[in-house]
Amino acid sequence: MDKTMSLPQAISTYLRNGDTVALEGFGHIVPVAAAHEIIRQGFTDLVLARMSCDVIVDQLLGANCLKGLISSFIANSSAGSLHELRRRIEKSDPEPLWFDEYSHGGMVARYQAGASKLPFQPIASYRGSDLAAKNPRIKSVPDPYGGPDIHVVPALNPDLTIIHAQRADMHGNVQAWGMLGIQTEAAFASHRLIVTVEEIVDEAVVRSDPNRTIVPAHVVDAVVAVPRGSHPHSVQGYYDRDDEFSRQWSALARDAAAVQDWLETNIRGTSDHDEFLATLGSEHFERMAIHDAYSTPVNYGGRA
Amino acid sequence: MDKTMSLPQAISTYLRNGDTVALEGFGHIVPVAAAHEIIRQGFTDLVLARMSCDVIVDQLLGANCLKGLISSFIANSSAGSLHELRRRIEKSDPEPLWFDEYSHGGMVARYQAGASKLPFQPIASYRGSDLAAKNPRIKSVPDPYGGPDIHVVPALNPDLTIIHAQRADMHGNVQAWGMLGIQTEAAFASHRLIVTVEEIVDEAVVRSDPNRTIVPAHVVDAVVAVPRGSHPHSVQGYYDRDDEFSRQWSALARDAAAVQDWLETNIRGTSDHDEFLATLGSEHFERMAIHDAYSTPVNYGGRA
Amino acid sequence: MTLSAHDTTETRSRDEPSETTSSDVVTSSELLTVHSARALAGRNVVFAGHGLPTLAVSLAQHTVAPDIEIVYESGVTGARPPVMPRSISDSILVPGAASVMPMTHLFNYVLQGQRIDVGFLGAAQVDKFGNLNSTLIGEDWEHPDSRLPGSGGAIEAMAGAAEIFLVMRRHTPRTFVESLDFVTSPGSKKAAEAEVGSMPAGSGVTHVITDLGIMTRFARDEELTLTAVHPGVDPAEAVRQTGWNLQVSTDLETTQPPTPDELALLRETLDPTRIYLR
Amino acid sequence: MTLSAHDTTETRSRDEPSETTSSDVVTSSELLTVHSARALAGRNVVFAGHGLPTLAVSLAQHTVAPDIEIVYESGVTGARPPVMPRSISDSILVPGAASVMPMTHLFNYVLQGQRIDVGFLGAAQVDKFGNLNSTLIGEDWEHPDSRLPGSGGAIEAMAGAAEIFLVMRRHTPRTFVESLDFVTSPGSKKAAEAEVGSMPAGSGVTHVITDLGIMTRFARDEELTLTAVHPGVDPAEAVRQTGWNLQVSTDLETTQPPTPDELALLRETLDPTRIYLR
Repeated sequence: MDKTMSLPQAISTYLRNGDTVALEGFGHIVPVAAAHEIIRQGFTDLVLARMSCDVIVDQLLGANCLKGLISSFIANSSAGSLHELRRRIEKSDPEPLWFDEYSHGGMVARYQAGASKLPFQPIASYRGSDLAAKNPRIKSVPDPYGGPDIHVVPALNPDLTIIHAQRADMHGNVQAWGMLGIQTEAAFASHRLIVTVEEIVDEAVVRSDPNRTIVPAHVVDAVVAVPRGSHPHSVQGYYDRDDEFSRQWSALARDAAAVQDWLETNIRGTSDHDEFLATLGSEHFERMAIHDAYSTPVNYGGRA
Repeated sequence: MDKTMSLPQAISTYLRNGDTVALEGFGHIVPVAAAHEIIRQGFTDLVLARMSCDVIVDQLLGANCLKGLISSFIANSSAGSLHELRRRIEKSDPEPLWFDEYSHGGMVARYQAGASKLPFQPIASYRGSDLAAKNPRIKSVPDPYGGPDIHVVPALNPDLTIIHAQRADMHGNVQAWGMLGIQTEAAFASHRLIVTVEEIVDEAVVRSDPNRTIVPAHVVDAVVAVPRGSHPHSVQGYYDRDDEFSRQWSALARDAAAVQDWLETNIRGTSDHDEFLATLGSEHFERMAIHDAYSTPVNYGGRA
Repeated sequence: MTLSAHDTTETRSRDEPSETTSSDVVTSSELLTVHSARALAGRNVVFAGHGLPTLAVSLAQHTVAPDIEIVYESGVTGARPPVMPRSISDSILVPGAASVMPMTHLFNYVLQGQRIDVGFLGAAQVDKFGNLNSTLIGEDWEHPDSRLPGSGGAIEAMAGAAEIFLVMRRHTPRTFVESLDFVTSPGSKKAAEAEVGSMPAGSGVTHVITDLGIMTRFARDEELTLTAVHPGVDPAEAVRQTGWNLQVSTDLETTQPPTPDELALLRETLDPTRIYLR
Repeated sequence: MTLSAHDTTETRSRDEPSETTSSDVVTSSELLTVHSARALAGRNVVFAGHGLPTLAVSLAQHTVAPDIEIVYESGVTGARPPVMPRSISDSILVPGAASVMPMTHLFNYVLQGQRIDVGFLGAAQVDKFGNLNSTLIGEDWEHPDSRLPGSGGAIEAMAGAAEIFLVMRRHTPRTFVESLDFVTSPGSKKAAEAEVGSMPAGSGVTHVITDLGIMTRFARDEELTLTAVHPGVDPAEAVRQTGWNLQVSTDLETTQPPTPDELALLRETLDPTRIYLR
C-alpha cells in the first residue's frame, strides 16, 4: 500500500487539536520539519511528549500550540536553556503549562508500557526521589515475590507519534541507524503514526537488510519524504548537527518578542520546509557536510 | 581485553553443577556445540532455560545433565516430539523432571525482567489460562491506575547464558542478524555469559556497523569461535538447517537405549565439536549450503 | 481418494476430497486453505504459522486482501521466501523480508500490543466457546497421558489478536470436546469470567475451518455455530463429529467450492511442489 | 591566572590554577580531569557525559585502567570519535563505535540492569549524603525561581550504578548545601529511608571531585568527608565553601599534582584543540 503523502497532508490528516503528540529522537533524527508544519497549520491545545527537549519545544510553545508537556529533560541539550519553556514554568508567562515530569528511565518505561498495551511498567530507580513525590501519576504496587513495593509509571499512548528516519519504502518499512532513542516504542505506543524520512527508497533497498527496520509497515499511517527534516539535529550518514543554530536559539529566546518575530518570519512566513531551508541559504549547509563511512555488508543468504 | 578461549575452557570456567543455564536461539543461531560440551564435561543438576526446545534438550536430558527445565514450547519444532523429554514428564522415566512452564510471551517477560533487574514483569495474556492456575510462580498485582489485577511473571536471572552468533570481536562485541530470538535479554539477565560464534572477526568489521551489535563487550565473559556451532539449526548467511537430522532424532529418541548409544558414540566418543562434525562427513554439509545475499551498506559517516 | 462427478449430491465419506466447479479433485488441504483465505477479506495484519496459514495468507494476497501482511512468530514481517518455509523459524523467511523484529518487539509490541487482526492457531482440543488446549491430554496435569508442545505464543495470539481463526484438518469428537483437559489459550468468554488478569483485546475464536465445514461465533458469550458445510457434507455428520451439542445455524449455507482461479494460484504459483497441498 | 613557584606553600586564591611538579600551569579542568581519571582505577564500565567525564575516562584508558569502557546515555559503547564529542548525542560518537543500543536496552538493561561500575554526574546542589538536585532552585516546586534541566538519566544512573562520581567545577556554599531544594537523585541513605520502591543497587556518591579537593564516602550512612585537598588549598577554605559542617579526615592528604605524562596525554593526545581543557 502506498502511504506516501506530503507533510502538510500528513499533519492535517492525522493530527487534531487537543491531541497528545509524541515527537521523539534523541539529538539525532528529530522530526523538526513536522513540528514546524504543526506550527504553520496552527494546531492548539496539544500535549507534547518528548524525552529530551530542544528548540522545537520552545518554538511550539511560542506558537501557542501546546497546553502541556510530558518530558524528562528540558534544556536545549548542551546549547543552553529553553527560555520560552522556562518563562512558562517559572512565571506562567504567558500562561501556565501542564508539565508531567519523569526521568529518562521513566519516559522509556512509559512508552514501553504503551507499546506493550500494559497499564504500567515497573521502574526500580524512584525510591526516595522527589520526582515520585511530586508526580501523582507515579505510583507503586506490591512485589508478590517478597521484595519491597516497586514504583510504576503509567502507559503513554500518544494519539499521534511522529518520528524521523534515514529512509523508508513507500509502504512504511522504516530504517534508521546511529543513535536510535525511543522511536520504535513511541511508534508502537501511538494510535496514529507519521514517519518523515530523508529518502523514500525502493523496497529492494529496505529488503536487503530487514534487521535494519525499526518500525514495520503495518504500524505506519503516512510516509513523508522530508530531506533535511531533522535540521538543526544530525542524521547519521546524511548531515551533521547545526550547533550554532541551537546556541543562537537559546540567545534569541531570552526575548519573548524575538521568538514571535522568528516564528512569523521563518515558519509562518514560509510555505514549507524547503522554503524554510532556503531562508538559511545553501552555504549554511556546507558546515554540516559529512564524510562517508559505509558499513561492511552482511550476508543474509539462505538455502540455495 | 581478549576474551577468546576454547569451548572446553569456557564451559569449565563458567559453568557449575546445579546452575540455571539459559541456551537461547529460536530455531536459528542456537548454541548446540556448547550444549554438547556440557554433556562431554558431565555436568549434573542443571536447570535449563530454553523458550523453544529442540534436540539439545533431549540430549542434555539423556545425558542426565538436567534436574529441571524452564520452557514455553517443548516439541522438536516441526520435526516431531522430544521423546526423552516426554518420558520424563509423562512417566517420570528415568526420574521426575521439575518443569517450570510459561508461554513464549511469559518467557520473554521473564528474561526482560531479569535483564532489567526488576523483580517481575507484567503480562496481559494469562487471564483464564490454566497455565497461570498450574504455575504458582505466575502471580498478580493490583493495577493502581484502575484496571483489573494484572498477571506478573518473576525475573529470570540465569547463572550462565550461552548464545551463538554469526560473529564477534575478541573483546566480545557480538553481532547477529536474521531471526534474533531473546538472546540479548538472556545475555543481560545472566550472571555469566559465553558467546560462541561462527567467526571471530577484526574489530574493524564490527565497528563498521555498530547498530548490528546485539550484545556489547562489557556483558561478555568468554568469546569462542565454533564454526557450525549451531548445526542442525541454521545460521543466516553461513549454513542452512539440517531438517533430516532433527527428524531422525525424533525417530531415534523413541528408544531410550538408542539415545544412550547416540550420546556415547557421537558426543562422549568425540573430543570436540570438530570431531563431532567429522563423524557426519563433509558431504553431509553440502545440503546445507547457502547462496549469498549481501545487505546494501549504509552510511555511518559523521562530520568531516 | 478420487471422486467421481455423480457423488456431488450425496453425502461424501470423510476421506474423500470434495470437488470443484471445474471438476478438479480438491484435497482437504486445498479446501481448508481456500476457505481460510476467503475469511481473511477485510483484514490487514495476520499472525500465522507455516503451512496452511501461510498458504492461506498468500492466496488472500492474490484474491480478497491484496494488502494483507503476515507476521511470523520468529519476528519476520513481509517475508517473500522463494520456496515455502519449513517452519516459522526457517531462515529462508529472512532474505528479502521487510523486517525482522527482536522477540521483545514481536511479543510485547505486536501481539500484546494488539497489532494483529487475525491470528491463526491450531489445537489438540477446542470447546464450544473456542477455548483451546495445546498442552496435554489426560487428567493428571503432572503426569499426562500425552504431553503436547504447550503454548508457544498461542496464549499471546489469543489474548492480543482481534480474532482467531482455528484450522482443524480433522473434525472429530476427540478434538471438538465438551470439556478441555487443559485450557491453554482461553477464549474471550472464559477469560472474562476469570477473576484476575487483563481483559483480552479481541473476540477469541471467530472462525473454525474444518474438513466438514465452517463454525463461526461473533459475540463473547456466543457458542461456536455451524454456519456452513462443504458441498456434500451432511450437517448431521458435523454434529455427530462434535463432542458438544453443536448449534446449527438456521441459515446454514453450503460453502462455495474452490474456484479454478483459486486452485490454479495455489497449485501453480504458491505451492507448485505441493509441500503443503497434500 | 598564572601562578609563581613561591605560592605553592601558601593558600592559593580560588581563581588561580594550581601547579604541577613540572611547573606547568594547570587549569581547573585539567586538575578535575586528572583526579577523576585516577579515581577510576580498578573500574571497568563507566557511564559518562561528554566533556570532563569523557576526557577522564580517556585518560584512565591511557593510564590506570586500560580496559575501561565508556557507555553514553545515547546508547553508544566503545566510541572512538576522531574529535571530542559536543554532547552525548553527537553523532560523531557513532562511526567506529563498538555498539549503539536502543534506549530501552541502555536504560533497562545497562543502567537499571546494574551493569555500570561508575556513573559520572553533575548537579546544581549536593548535600552531605550525596543527594543531588538537578531539577529546580526555589521553594515553590510549581513556580521555581530557576527551572533546571531535570533528571534526564541521572536518577537511573544514581540508582543503578555501583558508585557515582560527582564532578563540581566550583566548590561553593550555594552548591554544597545543607538541604536541597529538590531531591532529584537520592543517595543510598535517603533511598533506603524511603518507604516505597526498589532499593538502589549501589553506594550512591562515593567521590566528589572539586576545584578545592576530594570528598569521599564509603558506607550508606556515612557523610561526605574531605579526604584530600589540592596542593596549596587550606582545608579550612573547603569547609568554609561547604554549606554543611564538613567533616575533615584525620588522615587528610594533599593530592598529587598532575604528572607531566598525564598533562601531555590530555593536552597533546586527548584534547589538543582544548575544547574541554578550558
